[in-house]
Amino acid sequence: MPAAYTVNKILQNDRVTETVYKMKVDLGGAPQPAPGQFYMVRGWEGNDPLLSRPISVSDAGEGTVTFLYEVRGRGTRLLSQLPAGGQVSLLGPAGTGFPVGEVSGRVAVVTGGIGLAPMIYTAKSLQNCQVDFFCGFRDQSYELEGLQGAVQRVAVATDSGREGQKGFVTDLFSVADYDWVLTCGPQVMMEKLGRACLDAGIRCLLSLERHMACGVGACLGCTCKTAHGAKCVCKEGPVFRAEEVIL
Amino acid sequence: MPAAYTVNKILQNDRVTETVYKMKVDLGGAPQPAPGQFYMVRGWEGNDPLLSRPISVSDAGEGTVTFLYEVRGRGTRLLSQLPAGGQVSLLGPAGTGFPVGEVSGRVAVVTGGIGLAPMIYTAKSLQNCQVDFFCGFRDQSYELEGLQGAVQRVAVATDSGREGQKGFVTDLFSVADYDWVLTCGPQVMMEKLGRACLDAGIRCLLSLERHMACGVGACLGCTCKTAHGAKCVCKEGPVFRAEEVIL
Amino acid sequence: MRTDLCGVELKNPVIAASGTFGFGQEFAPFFDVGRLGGISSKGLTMGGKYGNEGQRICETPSGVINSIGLQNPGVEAFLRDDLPFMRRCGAAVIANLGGSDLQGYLDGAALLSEADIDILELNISCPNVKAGGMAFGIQCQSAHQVVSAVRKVCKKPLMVKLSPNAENIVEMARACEDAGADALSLVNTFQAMAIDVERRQPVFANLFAGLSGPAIRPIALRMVYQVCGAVKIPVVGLGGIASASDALEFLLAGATAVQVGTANFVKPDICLDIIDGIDRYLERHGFAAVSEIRGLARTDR
Amino acid sequence: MRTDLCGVELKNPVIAASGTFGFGQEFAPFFDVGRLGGISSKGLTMGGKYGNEGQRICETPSGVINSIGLQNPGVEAFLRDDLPFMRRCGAAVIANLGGSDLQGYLDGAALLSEADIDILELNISCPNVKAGGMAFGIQCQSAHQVVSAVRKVCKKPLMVKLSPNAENIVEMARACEDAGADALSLVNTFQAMAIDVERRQPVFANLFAGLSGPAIRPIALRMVYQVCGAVKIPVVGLGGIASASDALEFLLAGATAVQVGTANFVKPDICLDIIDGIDRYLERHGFAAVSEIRGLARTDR
Ligand SMILES: Cc1cc2nc3c(=O)[nH]c(=O)nc-3n(C[C@H](O)[C@H](O)[C@H](O)COP(=O)(O)OP(=O)(O)OC[C@H]3O[C@@H](n4cnc5c(N)ncnc54)[C@H](O)[C@@H]3O)c2cc1C
Ligand SMILES: Cc1cc2nc3c(=O)[nH]c(=O)nc-3n(C[C@H](O)[C@H](O)[C@H](O)COP(=O)(O)OP(=O)(O)OC[C@H]3O[C@@H](n4cnc5c(N)ncnc54)[C@H](O)[C@@H]3O)c2cc1C
Ligand SMILES: Cc1cc2nc3c(=O)[nH]c(=O)nc-3n(C[C@H](O)[C@H](O)[C@H](O)COP(=O)(O)O)c2cc1C
Ligand SMILES: Cc1cc2nc3c(=O)[nH]c(=O)nc-3n(C[C@H](O)[C@H](O)[C@H](O)COP(=O)(O)O)c2cc1C
Ligand code: FES
Ligand code: FES
Repeated sequence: MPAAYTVNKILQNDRVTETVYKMKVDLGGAPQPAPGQFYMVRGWEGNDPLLSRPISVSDAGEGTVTFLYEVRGRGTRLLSQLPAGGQVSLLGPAGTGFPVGEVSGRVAVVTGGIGLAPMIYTAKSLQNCQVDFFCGFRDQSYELEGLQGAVQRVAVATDSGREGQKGFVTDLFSVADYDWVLTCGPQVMMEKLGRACLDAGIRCLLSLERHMACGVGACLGCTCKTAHGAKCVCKEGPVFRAEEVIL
Repeated sequence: MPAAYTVNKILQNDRVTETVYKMKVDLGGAPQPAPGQFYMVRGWEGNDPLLSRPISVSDAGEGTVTFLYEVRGRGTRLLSQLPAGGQVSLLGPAGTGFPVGEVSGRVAVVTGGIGLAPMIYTAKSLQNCQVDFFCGFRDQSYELEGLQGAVQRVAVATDSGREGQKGFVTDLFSVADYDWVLTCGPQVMMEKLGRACLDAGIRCLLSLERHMACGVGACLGCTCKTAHGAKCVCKEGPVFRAEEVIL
Repeated sequence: MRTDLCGVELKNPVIAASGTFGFGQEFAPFFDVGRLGGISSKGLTMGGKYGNEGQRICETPSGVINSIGLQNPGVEAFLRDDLPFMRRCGAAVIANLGGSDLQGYLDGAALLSEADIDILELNISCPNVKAGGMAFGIQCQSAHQVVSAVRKVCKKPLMVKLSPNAENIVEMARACEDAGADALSLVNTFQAMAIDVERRQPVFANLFAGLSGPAIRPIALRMVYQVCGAVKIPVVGLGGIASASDALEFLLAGATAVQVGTANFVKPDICLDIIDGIDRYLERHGFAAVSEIRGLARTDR
Repeated sequence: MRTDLCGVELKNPVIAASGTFGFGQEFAPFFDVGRLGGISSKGLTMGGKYGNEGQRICETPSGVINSIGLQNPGVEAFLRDDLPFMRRCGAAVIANLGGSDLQGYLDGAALLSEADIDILELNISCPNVKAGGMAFGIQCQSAHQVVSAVRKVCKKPLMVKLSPNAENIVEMARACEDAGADALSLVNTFQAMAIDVERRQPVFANLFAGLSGPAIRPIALRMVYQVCGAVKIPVVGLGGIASASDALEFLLAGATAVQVGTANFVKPDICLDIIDGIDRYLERHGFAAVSEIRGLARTDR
């Protein structure tokens, strides 16, 4: 489905935790996104902030898309201040997303922090798989309710130990128990996991983050190194196979 | 009263006409403004727009100030979008304002367009005067209700002739009938009026507009030529005597 | 809105700037890119380039710093894979040629000038490639040298893209005109930097990188004004244009056409807004052609 | 936070920049200006100046173009009317001296250096005064000449303020160091322009004027980084600083102190936010003094 640039109505924009918000947007007639895709989101006028912000699809329904996002800086703070009924510009859906049709068997979905966002929609979209969902948070989990029924097991790790197991999300499981590992989170976590999968011969898909300007493959600002040369994370990603990207 | 920089709560921000809005702000403990003073107003984060916008006091009450403003560009549009309950930064009260104590006798207050704003508060503040209020608009008058009781007569001129007399506000009266003329409006209108008063020996006070950066007399960006050299409109004005400014 | 640019007829004076519009196709989902006056290709080099390591984009107040480093598939791959769409779409085709040594420029220009392109835009001003690129764009003498040499092998209209980092932009423009340029475009990006204060190191692996976007517009406009007063060949103005009013400033300063770069990232079809806005302006003020407003704000008319 | 700037002790490394802070008193209603590291006065000239005609301020994306034209009451009036408050308030007193000819600079420097000021900031870079000011700041030779001459009559620490419009900022810095400057401050405003498209004429009567504010920060930072690597005397960095993080970029690039200009218009007590923010940063990262972070982001350390 080709990307579009549209101005859309915000249906809801609620606080989920201290720093995380959830925004549901009416897509109107705009194309429906696939799991792992994202949008370049803009909710302000003028030149400062200048660039739109890449935000993943954390859920999608009948003509709606939901974003789960963490307030990190100016852009996400401005997004968090938008009222329901207000407007937001979306460029997308962008990127290739997860090849969900290809994934089967025992699947570990592994997330760190707000890397959770794209994986909720992705986990829910997997068919004919036994999905275990492992998620790491700083202090507390959020937005896991929607996974009930869609996945077999949800396990939580937190840095503080306040909830679930204290420590790294990667300590919750062994990659050897799975046919596929799908992950999104901090670069270091993904590198560690990617290498473990490569070593163990487990198929692994990672969703990468890069600073982006255009979101359409034109500026070459978001490239990552791959076995086949530089690739645009915005267009040829954000999802890559572990064996393809040079970690 | 010394100026202050404060973040204030917006009590109301309503549309008055197609392009004109009225914002009432809680001053908290901030100093009370005098007629003809203004504030540097800011209602957005970030660097674009960079500068605050000078807006006159169109009314002031118990710890509140009211702005009547026309949406001209980005800054005033952003102001118009602020919700009641939201916040606005104010630097002021700035400028010297009208020397209302000095004015007496028969007074013509003459406004053009949004130059109306400071003159409402000013007219209401005049003591021991017979005030005739002459105001020009493009198409229709607004916010004149508050003048009832405070002035003797209100006469309207419009460009379109839809309301009041068609034509220039300066055609509504003869300066010779007055002891004082107080005016705010387009530069050409004020020049014409100022000259007529000088010629006729009528005392005349004009409220000038300049592009402003600091609002406190520091940048020297807002100067006007006077008989005593360059003066800052933001600090030594915006109100000047016709004989003082070089029109 | 038709605009003659050194013998090439553009539908209108709005060109998508090099490096911000890919090869046109990337924006085809958003609008009919054939409606543009022209498209300037991503900067090309003979053998192609991987580009720079590390973070490549950093946002600044009303601007963007980029350190792409001329990533491109090479002139030959361009001719094979990308030119066909650009040619077909209906906008004038401008091939932007970068490089780091004289021979690279000459080989690239020779090859491109055999192809079905409308204008060759010679980028002597990329601040993101070490030992070259911008080096040619700083001092007049080296610019004159490379432009003269390319002129000899180039059979297409030759537009030279100037760097705002030139020591003297007016002398630079004159040197390029003298060396045989048919047109000039300016400005490329300003050499700039950002520091990550938490990690206490420069954001870019290359240390310096190029600033573009609305932030630079007032400086770019000044340079375009100066250059338009100093040369006889047409000037294409760019730097921070994000609205019709911005574009009109450059045309009124004397530019024959404009390019739009960073603003394409803000709204993918912003060029259409700009084209329509210029059109409405001309109509509202009773001008029959873009050429009628060229230079109208100049005080030396 | 104490900072030594060519022998003068500042309370902290944050100085209010010339022309944006009046003579300090204008900001006294908003905060105790004595908390600043220093205050640089409005640019002074011997006889005083009316300044430029017409519109003087024009907002641009994240920036401001100004065409004040050095309006000032003259050195003598400054000494009589304004210096007493500046001296009393507690911040270091920097007298900024502008001018349009060599004699003016010499007379002004002689007079100021007899007065109770801490540093003389020699502005050879104002783009808003015809035939002078910036002319000295473009080419190294004329800069060397004026700085050498002023050096001879100036008994106070001499800080030379550089123009970003210099043909070569590094050579310019070296020339001024060589001519006897005790410190350098950079940048002044970038030569820029704006056109009123409705009236089809330049916004400023003077045609060109000076761009400042956050828009220019990435370019200013690059220049400060370059200059810090090229001279031994201390460098005061400025250009678009509007937050502690912005200021830290300049300190990490090698600046000894910073100045804050246009941002004072955005929030009158913004310098306090910046001072406090630097303080918290030092504490959070375990540094005992500002001097410990100086240049930490340099790759040539
Ligand atoms: C493909 C993709 C999908 C993403 N999905 C989500 C999501 O679903 N939920 C969510 O909370 N966040 C997501 N992010 C991260 C999100 O884009 C950044 O947190 C956000 O751009 C920060 O902007 P800011 O203005 O709040 O922060 P600032 O720090 O003010 O941003 C400054 C600049 O840096 C860029 N930037 C900052 N952090 C990042 C980052 N980690 N990755 C890329 N650019 C960055 C911004 O876009 C901006 O240009 C995603 C990033 C990518 C690349
Ligand atoms: C002392 C004073 C009192 C004022 N009081 C009022 C008032 O009560 N109500 C009201 O509606 N307007 C008032 N104005 C005019 C108001 O400040 C401008 O309309 C407003 O700044 C326009 O900003 P903008 O962003 O909407 O327009 P833009 O055109 O986007 O503004 C761009 C820049 O130009 C400046 N600017 C634009 N027009 C003017 C102008 N006429 N005067 C000064 N600067 C200008 C802006 O401040 C800004 O820096 C007053 C102006 C002054 C100087
Ligand atoms: C991401 C990016 C990549 C660029 N790549 C090139 C390039 O390859 N060749 C070139 O001549 N200019 C390149 N430029 C410069 C632009 O074409 C343009 O000159 C500059 O960005 C100023 O215009 P703007 O402010 O409208 O973007 C690039 C700019 C950006 C932002
Ligand atoms: C309104 C205004 C007036 C200025 N006047 C002077 C001056 O008189 N002397 C001087 O050296 N610099 C002057 N400057 C330049 C500033 O001191 C500073 O170098 C420049 O604005 C860049 O810093 P900023 O981006 O923090 O403002 C002026 C700047 C502005 C905006
Ligand atoms: S963000 Fe521009 S190519 Fe990916
Ligand atoms: S606005 Fe700065 S002196 Fe008046």
